[in-house]
Amino acid sequence: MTENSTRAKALVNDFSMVVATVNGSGSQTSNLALVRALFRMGIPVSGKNLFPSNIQGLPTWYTIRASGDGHTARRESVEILVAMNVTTFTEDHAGISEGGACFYADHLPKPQARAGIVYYPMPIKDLVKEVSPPKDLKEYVANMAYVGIVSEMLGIDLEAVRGALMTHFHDREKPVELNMGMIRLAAEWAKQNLEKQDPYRVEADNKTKGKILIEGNTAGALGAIYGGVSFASWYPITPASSFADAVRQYLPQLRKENGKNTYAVIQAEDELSAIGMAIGAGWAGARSMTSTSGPGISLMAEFVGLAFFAEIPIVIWDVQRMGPSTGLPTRTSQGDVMFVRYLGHGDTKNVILLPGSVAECFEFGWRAFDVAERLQSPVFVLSDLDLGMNLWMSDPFDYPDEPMDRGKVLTAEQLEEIGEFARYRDVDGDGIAYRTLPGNEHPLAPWFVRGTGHNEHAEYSERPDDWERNMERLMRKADSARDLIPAPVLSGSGEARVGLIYYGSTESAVREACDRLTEQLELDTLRLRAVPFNSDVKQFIEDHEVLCVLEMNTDGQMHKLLQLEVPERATRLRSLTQNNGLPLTARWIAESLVDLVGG
Amino acid sequence: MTENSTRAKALVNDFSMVVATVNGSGSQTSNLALVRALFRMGIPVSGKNLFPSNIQGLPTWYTIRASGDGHTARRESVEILVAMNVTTFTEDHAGISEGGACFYADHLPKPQARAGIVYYPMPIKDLVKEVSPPKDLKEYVANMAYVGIVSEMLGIDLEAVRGALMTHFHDREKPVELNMGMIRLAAEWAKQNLEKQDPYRVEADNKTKGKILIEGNTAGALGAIYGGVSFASWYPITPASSFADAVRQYLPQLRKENGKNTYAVIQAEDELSAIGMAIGAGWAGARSMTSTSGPGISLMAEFVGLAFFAEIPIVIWDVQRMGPSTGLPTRTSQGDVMFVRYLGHGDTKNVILLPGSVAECFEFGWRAFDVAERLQSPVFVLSDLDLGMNLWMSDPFDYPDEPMDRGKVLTAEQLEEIGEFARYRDVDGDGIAYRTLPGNEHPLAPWFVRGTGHNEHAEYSERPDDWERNMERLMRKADSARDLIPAPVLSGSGEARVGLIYYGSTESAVREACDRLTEQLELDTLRLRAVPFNSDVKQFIEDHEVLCVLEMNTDGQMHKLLQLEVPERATRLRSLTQNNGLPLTARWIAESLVDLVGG
Amino acid sequence: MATTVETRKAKVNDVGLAKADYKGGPSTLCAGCGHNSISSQIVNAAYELSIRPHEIIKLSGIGCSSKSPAYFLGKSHGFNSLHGRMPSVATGALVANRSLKGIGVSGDGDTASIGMGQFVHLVRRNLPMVYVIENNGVYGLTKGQFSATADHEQTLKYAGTNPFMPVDLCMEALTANCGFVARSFAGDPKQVTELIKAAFSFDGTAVLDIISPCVTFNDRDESTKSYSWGREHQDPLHDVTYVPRYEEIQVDYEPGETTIVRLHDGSALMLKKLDEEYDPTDRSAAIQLLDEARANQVLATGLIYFNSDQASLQDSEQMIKRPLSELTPDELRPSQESLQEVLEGFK
Amino acid sequence: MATTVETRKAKVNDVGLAKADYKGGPSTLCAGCGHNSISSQIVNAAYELSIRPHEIIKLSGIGCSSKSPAYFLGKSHGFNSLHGRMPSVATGALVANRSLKGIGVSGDGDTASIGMGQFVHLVRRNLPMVYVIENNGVYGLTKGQFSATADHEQTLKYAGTNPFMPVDLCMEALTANCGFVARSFAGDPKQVTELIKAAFSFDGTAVLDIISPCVTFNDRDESTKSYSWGREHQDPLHDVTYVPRYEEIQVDYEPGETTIVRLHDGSALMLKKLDEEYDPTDRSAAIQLLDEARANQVLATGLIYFNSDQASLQDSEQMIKRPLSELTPDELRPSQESLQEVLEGFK
Ligand SMILES: Cc1ncc(C[n+]2csc(CCOP(=O)(O)OP(=O)(O)O)c2C)c(N)n1
Ligand SMILES: Cc1ncc(C[n+]2csc(CCOP(=O)(O)OP(=O)(O)O)c2C)c(N)n1
Ligand code: SF4
Ligand code: SF4
Ligand SMILES: [Mg+2]
Ligand SMILES: [Mg+2]
Repeated sequence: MTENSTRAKALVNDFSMVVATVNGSGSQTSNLALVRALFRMGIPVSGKNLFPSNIQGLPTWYTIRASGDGHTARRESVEILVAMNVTTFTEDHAGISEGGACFYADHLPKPQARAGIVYYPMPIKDLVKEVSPPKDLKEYVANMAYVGIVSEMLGIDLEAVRGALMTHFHDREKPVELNMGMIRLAAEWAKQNLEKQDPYRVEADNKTKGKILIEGNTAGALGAIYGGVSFASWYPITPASSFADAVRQYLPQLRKENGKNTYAVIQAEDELSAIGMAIGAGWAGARSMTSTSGPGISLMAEFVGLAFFAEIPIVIWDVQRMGPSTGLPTRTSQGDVMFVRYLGHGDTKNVILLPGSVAECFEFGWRAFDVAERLQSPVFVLSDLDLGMNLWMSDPFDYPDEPMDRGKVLTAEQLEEIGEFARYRDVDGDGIAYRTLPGNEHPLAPWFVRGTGHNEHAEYSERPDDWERNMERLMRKADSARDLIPAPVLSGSGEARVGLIYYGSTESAVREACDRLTEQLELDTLRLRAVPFNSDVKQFIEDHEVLCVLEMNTDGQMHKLLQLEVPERATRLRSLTQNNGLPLTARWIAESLVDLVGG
Repeated sequence: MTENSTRAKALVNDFSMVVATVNGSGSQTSNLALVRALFRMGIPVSGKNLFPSNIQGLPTWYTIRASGDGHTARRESVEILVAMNVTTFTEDHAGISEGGACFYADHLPKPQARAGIVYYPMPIKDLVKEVSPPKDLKEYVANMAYVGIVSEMLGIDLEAVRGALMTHFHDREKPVELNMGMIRLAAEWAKQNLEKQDPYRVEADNKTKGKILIEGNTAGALGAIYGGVSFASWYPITPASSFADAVRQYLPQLRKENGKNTYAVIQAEDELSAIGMAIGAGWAGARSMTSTSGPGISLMAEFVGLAFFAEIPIVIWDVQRMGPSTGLPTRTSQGDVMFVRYLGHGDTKNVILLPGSVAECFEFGWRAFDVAERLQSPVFVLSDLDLGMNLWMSDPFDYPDEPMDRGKVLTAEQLEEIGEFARYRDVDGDGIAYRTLPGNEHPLAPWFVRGTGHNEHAEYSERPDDWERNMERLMRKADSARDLIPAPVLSGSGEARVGLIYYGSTESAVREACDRLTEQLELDTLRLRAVPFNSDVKQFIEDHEVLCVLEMNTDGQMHKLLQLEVPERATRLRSLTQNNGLPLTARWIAESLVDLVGG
Repeated sequence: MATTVETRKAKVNDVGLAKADYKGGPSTLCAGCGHNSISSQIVNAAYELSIRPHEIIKLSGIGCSSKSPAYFLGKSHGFNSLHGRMPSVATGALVANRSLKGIGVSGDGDTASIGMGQFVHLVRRNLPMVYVIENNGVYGLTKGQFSATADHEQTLKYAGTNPFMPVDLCMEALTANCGFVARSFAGDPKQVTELIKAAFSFDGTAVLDIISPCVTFNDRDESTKSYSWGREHQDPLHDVTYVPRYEEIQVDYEPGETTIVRLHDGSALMLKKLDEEYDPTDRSAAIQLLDEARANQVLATGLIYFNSDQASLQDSEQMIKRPLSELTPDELRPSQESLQEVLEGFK
Repeated sequence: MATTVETRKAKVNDVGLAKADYKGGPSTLCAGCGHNSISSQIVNAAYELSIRPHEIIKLSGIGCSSKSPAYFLGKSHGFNSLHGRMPSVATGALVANRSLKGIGVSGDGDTASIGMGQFVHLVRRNLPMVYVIENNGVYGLTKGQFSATADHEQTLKYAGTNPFMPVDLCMEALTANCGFVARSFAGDPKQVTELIKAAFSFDGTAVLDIISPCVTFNDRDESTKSYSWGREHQDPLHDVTYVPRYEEIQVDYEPGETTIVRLHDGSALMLKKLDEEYDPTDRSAAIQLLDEARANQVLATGLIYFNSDQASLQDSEQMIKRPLSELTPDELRPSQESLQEVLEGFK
């Protein structure tokens, strides 16, 4: 009975729908309309775009997950397929879960029908013919046809669809009505010609009230803006470009003075230049950042070492994609952790923030500047393609609740008062020295930034003791970092035998996995939000008999960093990884955990 | 008595002499003459140049250690000072060990005399005047004056000095006689005017018979040549430039065909280009390499990831200098270990060879190609400034005792026979696939090198299973590497409580420290010669209760890699580091070891 | 039936290969992309030159343009390298095996933005290879940002307005002393083919800056990188015909109206003058032409500069002609005696 | 006594500073190095212009030349960055604070080898700064290897023979659309000083390619980067005098013999013609001049090209005049209400 009722409930507002189309055919608007319509109906939803590294012509899949329970991670099962792409139809069709529904453009050769699947042919071509759009819009309009049909058959409110389009087209009625024409026609056709046979449907709910639907890159960009970014340099690269796009999109409306910009966003000629510019601006007193992905990180290595060693504050936002090398530019991964931590030859150790949600993308967007300016060092934020480029539901972002921290900067007045200044002297014992900005007119203010060995006065020095003293201070500073960066998030009773450590975009899948596992496996979890680790992390490891570090890379990179942090517990820490370009699913996590640590 | 006789013995052929001069004044020839003269007299000797990052005018110190026992590492004590630089005289003078001797140019203002130090004023200016050299050679000739005086006072055979100069000037009599003129005059002057009062002197011995005196960079370059290097690209950088110089110097006489070169050595426009060229040549079938130092390594990160992932054999010779960043270009360090191991974004893991002597520079010079071509991957050789640029005594190098291993390359004939070819298929189960070279005319041969995700046929693939399979194979290959690379060198009874793990240029200081410690601390040692580690390393860790990892970097980088390798023994491994730009001394090692692990 | 088969039999070139033997995989670029058209001309050129595919290596950086080597010469070895770094990889490969002919395909972003340094230094070294820039003024693959060759003050929907002056890659090549500088237009396939053929016969770096419209992001009429602008503003300097080594040059032209430039392998390029007098062997004329074309917004196409007197990189390096990859272990490793001799110097 | 003190009192400039206030630390370069001479001229220029030292930032890459900022303007903030990467650091700094005047010192290796890409793109963006290349044709600091500006076929003891053609950085700057291109010679201190003064007054990238002999590695008579060659082959285009804003330009010249170019801040450069007619505002003349100087091995010095009509980077980016570094937290962080508004768009 319980089993049954659970199942019955599951059929309302609980499905994964995959829309299989061809890249560049304009299906993005259609898919976003569906996602946003569900969202407007109060149904928790997420949208994930699995797209090729290509502009036009290759297969692409958009997955919409509606979940009354609020779980929005990827899941393996596909309850509803919308097949618009002939080349993948056979494979896509084979992937539909038992009892699922298959909407398909009726001009595609249909594969052998499977028992238990409900088929809905869609006369896309005829419907398009009826509205006779201009030739270059045909493909685009065809995609609106499936929006109409699917909406009708699932019970998606056309008014909600219209609202979604209004958002998309920034309240411009004309394109909205053009699209709605096709959508209404298709819905009407479906109403007349198709018979509902599958069990999946939606019902308005109130679970998204007040919430927003946003991509991590946009959230991070807004965070940077509310952190007061005044200089951003970038070089186009998937999946980071949309971060810079959002910065460029929102700054003009938020940061003008008498019609002029109180910021600069510069597209550099490459990543070496992008980070060089950011460092120059960070030195000169701007809140300065650059955004990139793996290949860009590799190119930035030399400059990061300079910023680390000369102690220049900058934020580097890394939207991770699958590597090594060019890898899979449109697939997600958490593969840059180890490399970024030690980026730069010689003894470097970089600070990393790890947002686990779009809300944290926003928060770390502003907070990263505070940390960078406080520490006077490069601060990395490691997001990933899944978090950065896909749509996530969130509570609206909190306005920064802390005053801006511009760190230890001495003004001319302060210098006058103090009467002395040594750029690299550890006055406060935290390893963080005071700096002055170019333009400071006090005679004590100038210092010469250099990547070469230096004494406290920033003068070139080859003296062994100067080198050692400076490195000791830098290590002290690295320790100070621990308490300046976001603490981990703990959950569970604290009494469980098994502790799960994870970070970043796997958050949603982990939360869902925990829900699945409640009966089976008692778990405490710790979500890392930064490297280096603070004392909570050590304590958590201390407190659990079995520990599992979950991540999306091949080598278990965070697992390694944790082992190094707590060598006395190194063998307690087990590594659990999957790294194939797809976001993790709750099912895989739950099953793998049980396998690894016992049920 | 024993104490006393040891002491007496110590005064013959046992001292460190520091020659303090001004950079660019031409003292290098003088110092080399002294080193080589001692060497020719059969006395074990080493020469270390502590020079500034400057062309002319800054202080520089050349240390000559003569050691009847054959210990040639740096040592703290300075028994003999030759003071030619006014700016450092006070400091240099303060550094002379009790009972030592101070030779000084008599035009320098002499610091307050210290009790127990013997002073020998040298009338450099007068002596120079006497031979009246051309104006631009004055400074240079002045340096020859101290050669004469010091030789006379220590008992260095002038014929040996002459032989040394013959080597220096490639048997050209004229410059040799010019220099000998000054030397003889100065020696004669000393004989007439100075009275021997210090206890240090040299006596001919036979301990250098058959041996050579060479720098690690030259040794490595010769190794590369005897490894069949056919393509070398480089960009000037201290302390790696002399590696490329030696390659350019020796290849022309060793690798011509009808007057034409059977190789190319190209000075690139930067390190990105240098490694790109090396990769292109490695792909095309050359034995290909590049040589650089830290900043170059940082710039090579993206390309290394490509070579790792596309599986192109190249050798990267890193003569480590002090970092982070530009750091101290003329100071030694072992600071690139961690960075190089994980160089490249995404999941990379690079193979590293670690020569510990000039003989191993030679050996790894040729062997690195065999490893790279066998593994089809980048192979790093991590030398350092001390090993690379200073003079070391060695047995003559062994001619390669193994046939060249060109790895799994399929010819057109082999393809014809096999009838199929998949570039990235693991045919042999060792993770290493077969490759073909450009120009191979068989229709099956061509494949498309790419840094993007690929299937077995090197075709672009975004499929999760293709990605996973390929990464699994690469990890398998990384495992195969363990047995293809030089095994560690063990010494000691194997029964000691304490095991010392170390690598690279610290070898000589460690051997000397072990000799010092025999009575005090029983030690087994393991010298790593490569990363990843083979089973001997695990076994050694298993077999010792207390383990100490000694290295010249701040962060204990190899210690970390070992902890990761043997997490179950992570806490047994203690880290011992010193990193201030100077080579380690046996005394520091011995004392620190005793401090760390108990006497 | 037999007859039908006969007539259907594919035409073959001098090495017995059909055009199809020079094709690559199906293109995944946008329909109508200029790059596809250039790929076809590369196929034609290689076919018509009767080069055996394995004697060619094709290389590229990263971008839509740089993907295209997958779509031509499927039987040639290839290397899709890193963004902006093809020149160095090509240098290593072609120095290691100088018997191969190299063709590199790059984009304006790949060459003029991130790759500017490597490009200049490749040209300066005069590495023999065909260097094709598929110039569309945008970053196609990353969805339409301005590249460094984008028009000054141009506005694109996504990228905004470009405040900077475009980089002129022909001028850059000339400045770096290139001996073969050509500009062409993907909408003029014949010219492209003939220039590529000549470039293959040139023993030095041959730079072809080919306007190759991006139909998705930069094909509006006002863009100097669009098909329509190209068609309207193209001003060919001459009518270009490649004449293989073994063919007599036809003398069906008025003397004075045609210039012949001799290529290293004995073949030639016949340039039938259109419009006005233009001598592509006059360096300052070439510089002036480019400067004027830039000022007057004309798409002057053809062989802009030619100078075959400069040593190739491999000759500068005094290398043997044989591929280094063919050296045997015995040739690679000097003798044991030689080692002893060398070591004597350190005693 | 009092009198003695009086006469000894250092001369001061308009902001009350003595020449000594513009000096840096003692040079650690070789005695006689051209770079030292240029450092002195930078000191002179800044002193004579009466710029307050804290209003200047000095930047460099890596090399002997790039060390020199430690030896001038000791009271200015400075940044000794990475090899070849000074342009990007300068861009960030001067965009973040456009009220500062930037002077960058680089070497021929730093700019023409590893830094070529950044150099071209800096110029293309027209970042206001003085960009000095201390050009000696070698890598001084790494002991004398050829740089990319080394003479063709030149032989050096250590480096061997250079088979490649030199990069002409003035031509590169022009090609990249530079509005202030000058060439000079460290052996002509007056010209260097006047050009630097003008460059400081120019609101765009001002490139000065200054032949600066390396006495240790490349000063033999036959080298075009030696003192003796420079002295023998220098052919100044004009006699250069900088005229500050507030001074009336003296009309003690024959009209037609002197060209006046006006700089952005109202000052001017007076170019008294030597030799023949040369108009530095004519771009194609400038290109031709460089091409001819190259062909005829002449060291044509002076202001080669001038164009003040191009927007600076900061203006292209429509930036406020105030330094971004002076924005208060309130100015940096948009209001809470604005956030709510923005977030509405995601509901
Ligand atoms: C180091 C690095 N940075 C950025 C990218 C992202 N990226 C891929 S293609 C491309 C631009 C390609 O432009 P272009 O060379 O003009 O080629 P097109 O696509 O226009 O043919 C960029 C920036 C990358 N792959 N690697
Ligand atoms: C990435 C990197 N590669 C190489 C070096 C080594 N290096 C230091 S200075 C220099 C060349 C400097 O030449 P140039 O710019 O002409 O300056 P000069 O010393 O001649 O004034 C090189 C290659 C470095 N510091 N960083
Ligand atoms: S995006 Fe532009 S450049 Fe790329 S394939 Fe499409 S049309 Fe070609
Ligand atoms: S080596 Fe040359 S460039 Fe460097 S300081 Fe000496 S003279 Fe100047
Ligand atoms: Mg392009
Ligand atoms: Mg130089």
